[in-house]
Amino acid sequence: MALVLVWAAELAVFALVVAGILAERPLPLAATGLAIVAAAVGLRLRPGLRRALVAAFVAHRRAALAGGALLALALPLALRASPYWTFVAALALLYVTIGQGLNLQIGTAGVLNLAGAAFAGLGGYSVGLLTVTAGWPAWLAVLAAPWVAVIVGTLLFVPILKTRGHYLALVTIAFVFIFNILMNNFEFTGGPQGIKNIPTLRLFGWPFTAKPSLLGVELPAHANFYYAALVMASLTTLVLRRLHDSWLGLTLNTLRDDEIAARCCGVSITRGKLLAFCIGNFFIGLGGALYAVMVGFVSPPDFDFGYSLVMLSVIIIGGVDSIPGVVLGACLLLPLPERFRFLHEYRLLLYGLVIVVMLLYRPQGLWPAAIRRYR
Amino acid sequence: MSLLEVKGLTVSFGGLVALDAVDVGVDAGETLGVIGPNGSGKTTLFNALTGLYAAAAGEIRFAGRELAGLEAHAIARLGIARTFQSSRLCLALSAFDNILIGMQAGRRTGLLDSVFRRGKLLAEMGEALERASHLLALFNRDLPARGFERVGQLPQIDRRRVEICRALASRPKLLLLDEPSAGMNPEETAELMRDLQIVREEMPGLSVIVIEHDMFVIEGVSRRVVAFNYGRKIAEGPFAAVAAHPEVREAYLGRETARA
Amino acid sequence: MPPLELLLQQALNGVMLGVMYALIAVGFTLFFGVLDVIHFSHGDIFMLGAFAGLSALLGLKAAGVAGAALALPLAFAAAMLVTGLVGVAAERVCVKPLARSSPLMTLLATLSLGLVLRESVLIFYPRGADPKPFPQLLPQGGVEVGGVAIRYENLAILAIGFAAMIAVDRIINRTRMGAAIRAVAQDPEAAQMMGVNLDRTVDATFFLGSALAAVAGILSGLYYSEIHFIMGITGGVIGFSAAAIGGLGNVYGAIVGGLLFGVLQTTAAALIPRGSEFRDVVAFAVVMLFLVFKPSGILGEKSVERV
Amino acid sequence: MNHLSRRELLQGATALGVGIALAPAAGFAQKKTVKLAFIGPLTGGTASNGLGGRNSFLLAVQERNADPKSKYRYETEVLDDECKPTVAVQAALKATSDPAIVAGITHYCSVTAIATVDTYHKAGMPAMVWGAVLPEITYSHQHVEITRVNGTMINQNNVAADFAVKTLGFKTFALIHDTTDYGRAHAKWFGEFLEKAGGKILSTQGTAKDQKDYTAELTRAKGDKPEVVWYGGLTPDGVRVKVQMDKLGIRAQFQGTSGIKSDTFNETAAAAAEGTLCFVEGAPTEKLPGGRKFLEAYAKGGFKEPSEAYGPFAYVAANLVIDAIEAVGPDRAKVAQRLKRTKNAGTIIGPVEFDEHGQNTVPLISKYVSQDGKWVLWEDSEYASGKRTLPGLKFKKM
Repeated sequence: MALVLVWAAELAVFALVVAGILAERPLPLAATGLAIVAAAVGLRLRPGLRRALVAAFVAHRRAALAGGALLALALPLALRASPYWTFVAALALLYVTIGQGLNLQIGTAGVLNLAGAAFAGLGGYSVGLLTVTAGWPAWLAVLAAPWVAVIVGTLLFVPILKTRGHYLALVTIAFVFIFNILMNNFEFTGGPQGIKNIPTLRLFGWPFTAKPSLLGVELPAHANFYYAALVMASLTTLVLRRLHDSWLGLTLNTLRDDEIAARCCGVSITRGKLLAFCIGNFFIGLGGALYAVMVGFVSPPDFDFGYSLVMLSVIIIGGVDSIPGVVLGACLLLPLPERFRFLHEYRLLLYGLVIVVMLLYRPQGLWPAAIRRYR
Repeated sequence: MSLLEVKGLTVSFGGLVALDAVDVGVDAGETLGVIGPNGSGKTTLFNALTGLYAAAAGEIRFAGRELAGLEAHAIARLGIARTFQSSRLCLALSAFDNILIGMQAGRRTGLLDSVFRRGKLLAEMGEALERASHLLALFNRDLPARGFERVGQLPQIDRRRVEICRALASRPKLLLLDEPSAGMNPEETAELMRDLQIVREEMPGLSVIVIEHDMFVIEGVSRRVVAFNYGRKIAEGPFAAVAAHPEVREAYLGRETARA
Repeated sequence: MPPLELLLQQALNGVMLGVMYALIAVGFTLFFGVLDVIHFSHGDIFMLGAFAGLSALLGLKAAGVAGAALALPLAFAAAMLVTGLVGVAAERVCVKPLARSSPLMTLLATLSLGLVLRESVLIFYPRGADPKPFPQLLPQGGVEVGGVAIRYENLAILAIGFAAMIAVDRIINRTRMGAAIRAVAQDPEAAQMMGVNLDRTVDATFFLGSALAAVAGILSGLYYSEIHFIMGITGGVIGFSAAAIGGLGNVYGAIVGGLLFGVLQTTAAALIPRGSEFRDVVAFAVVMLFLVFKPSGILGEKSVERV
Repeated sequence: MNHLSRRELLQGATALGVGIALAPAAGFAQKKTVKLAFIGPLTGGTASNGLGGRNSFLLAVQERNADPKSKYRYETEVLDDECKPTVAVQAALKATSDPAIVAGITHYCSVTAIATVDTYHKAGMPAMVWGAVLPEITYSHQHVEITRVNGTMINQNNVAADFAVKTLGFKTFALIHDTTDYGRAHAKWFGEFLEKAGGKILSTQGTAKDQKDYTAELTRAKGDKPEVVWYGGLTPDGVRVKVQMDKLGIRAQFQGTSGIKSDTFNETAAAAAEGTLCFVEGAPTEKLPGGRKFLEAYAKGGFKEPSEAYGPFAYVAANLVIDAIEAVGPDRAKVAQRLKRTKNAGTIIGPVEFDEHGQNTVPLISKYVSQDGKWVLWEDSEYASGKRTLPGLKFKKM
């Protein structure tokens, strides 16, 4: 019974998401919107149902995960008519990877890194330079690029360690600006035009620009990247969840909340922050690297300070230090502004308002961090 | 044999001398009480011992090792654990997490184990959780059941217990308690003294230095007492003798009159 | 090496920039003092001040008040009132409710608020996307002293800017409200016990800091004869940098930091090959180095963490 | 509200809903609907140009829908590219993945136009660039889908350099440009043609886009005593350069690129704008047979924002695309083929003809001078007739 409830709930969410994405005419769009509001209100008014749902999900965690995985795999089928939405879905998954990396730094370790865009840019630009300039195959470049983010990040680590709080925020903001200006003004990075014609990924000879077919249905070419990003996001989330529910997560949380207490418990602040910073930058750089092969080109405005803010809002809206929160945050914050593209110039205004309202009324995020239980 | 030997320890901030050539020693298994008015350098002594402040002069030998130049976390790993005057727990984390952090220095699994050999990690964490439960149960039988609650939701006295458990979790040789009774009412203070008694019985080899304002507590837990004023040690010896020392009386009476 | 008069000219250019940065930075530092937060929409409040000033001037012109001697003070007053109130509103809505939670929250909330302010001007101000001409009300013309062009306008802007700084100094050091601000900055709880009304003091601080941003906004309009809705982005980042170089919480530090940043930018553009392209790289790199070697700023107190 | 029964409310809402759903369908049931996309910057620093282009595009569509002879009813999809490549790629994907959209009138910023070339090519959707001037947008490939109505910066700078050196007799130049690809490429081409024409470049300085303060760069340039300060960039920055030049007492001639040819430049720079030179591809809107009509129609359209320099190009692009659809039907591949073969098409910007790269080859470049707060064609200006003297020439004589 509970199992049916779990899968029914997942299916309902999936149906609402797909309908919300694909509804173009006003009437279906309004109907979907109403259904989403009705579902939210229903859950709010019926705490019994809410509790039953939560209990069912807790009891059938594996089944719920399997169902979710299946639906995630099926999403491109539902979106097959729209390469655009397949692209947006892939982008949201990239932000899951990036968000998990950044969350380890900001959420878990309290290292306020506002240079997320720059580290993603280091990954992306490295792929561009390694493939276009040095002639490496794309997959090798994607694997190597995150290490560039890690190495450059380590160089930046001295100021990171020496400053904290608001000063740290400033150091990282300054770094994004510096990165952007340098990329824009150097010759070898292609200047403002960036690096074009980055070769696409190939898997066993299968080019990611070819249209794949699933169950006999032809999908848009971006479905390749959707699946690649899905694999990457799942692996990243798994790794980060395991790290979070281990000595590392505990140590980082402690040094985030009270450095002095942590030091007196034998925690090396330098080591902890360095680990968080490097692991985080690895995944941020990885996200940037896949972005480069997905879009086929990188340029300075792709990695400006505004994107650092998008990454930050993914974490905070999802729930600081919350692994599932990052997934939820990325899957909401990336597609939503796209959905509201018809608002034209009012879009950014609304985006800002939504974030402010969210922070005031749900500062703990949509899916707050849970207590570590080491299970 | 003495576990800790401090000789001529001097700590200064800018021109201000907070500790002036202080000598202190503690034997294995001994409890030493530290008294003195506010600002007399008691907490500074703890901060210097734990490596939070650097000494301007003097030496600190602990278990035969010189501590000068070591970082706080390295000193902690040698076996000095402490509590703080105003609680320094991570209120957003669970009580268990707050205790487990005391054990992380002795962990046997690494980063790769956390990701790839999950079974090994979880087994170790299970043991650690059990030990944390055991420590909590020493003080309050009902506490282990609340171990997965955020520590901020526990009452004041239980928080202090969690903090002591955190210090004990690292299996230290020397425990530094900084005013454990601060902010407590007489009943809680009595409970606390019972708690300290339990610690003594549970770990007979452990050396303890306790800073206290409450003379009743000091008299109850420590046989030997040192008194500080203006960064200098002004008296040392059994509680009664120190309490009767004229300089100590002046320091405290002066304070009492000022308060009244 | 360029000739001396060009260097002097660059220094003057830098000081002009620096005065405006300093006025913004003082706001950052005041807010940090009382609430320990960085109010990131402050840059956009600076922009709002410029637009409020422009609207006031246009309104006065339409009402027949054309003389600079009357119109300018009125415009300053109006713009300071507007930004002061918006600043207080921002504090009440976005800053204080979140001040107790992690700095992340205020960071994102105020950055988003800045976005809202910016986009609102873009959309709701008539033809907000365009740069707007700002009336030239200060005496034009000038003199050349040894090859350095000094305009009367520059002198007037410097005078107004420094007058505003001196006024802030007076308010903080000589008035009851200033005493309350200082008390809250040092220890909010102790200040409250001594009878300081915390909420009112915080409001007053935000009013004061935001009003200063309006002064900077109008001065920027007068100096460049033009304002644009995106001017708050760089204004904010540089203002914050200046406050941080000077030491957050220290008003004089913010002023020194602002002037330093301005001079740094112009001299970098003047002395380094391809300097104009990399001048912000140089400026920000210096900020980073500063924070590494002097983590609490030039005039910031070295904070010993209490254990 | 109390006296309204719940039933009445419900009825009202239903009627409203049905009305909204049916209204478009009922009125135009007889014509097939074809969708066109417009993509440009609607937010951010270059929004004024994007909004002007959008309005001109909408004007073209409105006119065609009002024309009883047209075979189709045209719907529009307006997308914002924020002048950012990522956003542009997303917008392009959104347009190309909607099968109802047959063609696009795309991009004002060069960085977004170059980023999306492959997207349109892969999707096989014809995209006509209406404002971006980077040569590579058309010259880096031979895709049938990509065409451009506006000229590239190559022709513009050739004319600009020759005019400044050979006609006006200026010899020494200080170059300032923004570090976007627009400014950088302009500086590169202008510099090349300048040296060919015999001019001398004293210094070249790159500045950040949206930079506020140019006193440092201008002071540096002043030290070299140039006869001309040339700026490659867009209006907001161009205004600042010119105004600050005056304030620093630099009396050299100010010359800009097509990026400053906007009404906003004259309005914002006010008196400082007088005597500024700039160069634009195509003929002046007012001067062409259709130009006056366009401006009149635009004024009647009741748009909030002015059409700006590139509005006519967006208008022409929309018309060319619609003409092609009328001729071959709403099929992307056929429309693309047809568009690329466009020859000698009469438009309000003059005859349009695409080369094998899809580039409009009619290299008509107009020279403008700012006179009494308006951009006046050089040939019609009092500066050409000798009534007034360019500020730079006055300065040169001193």
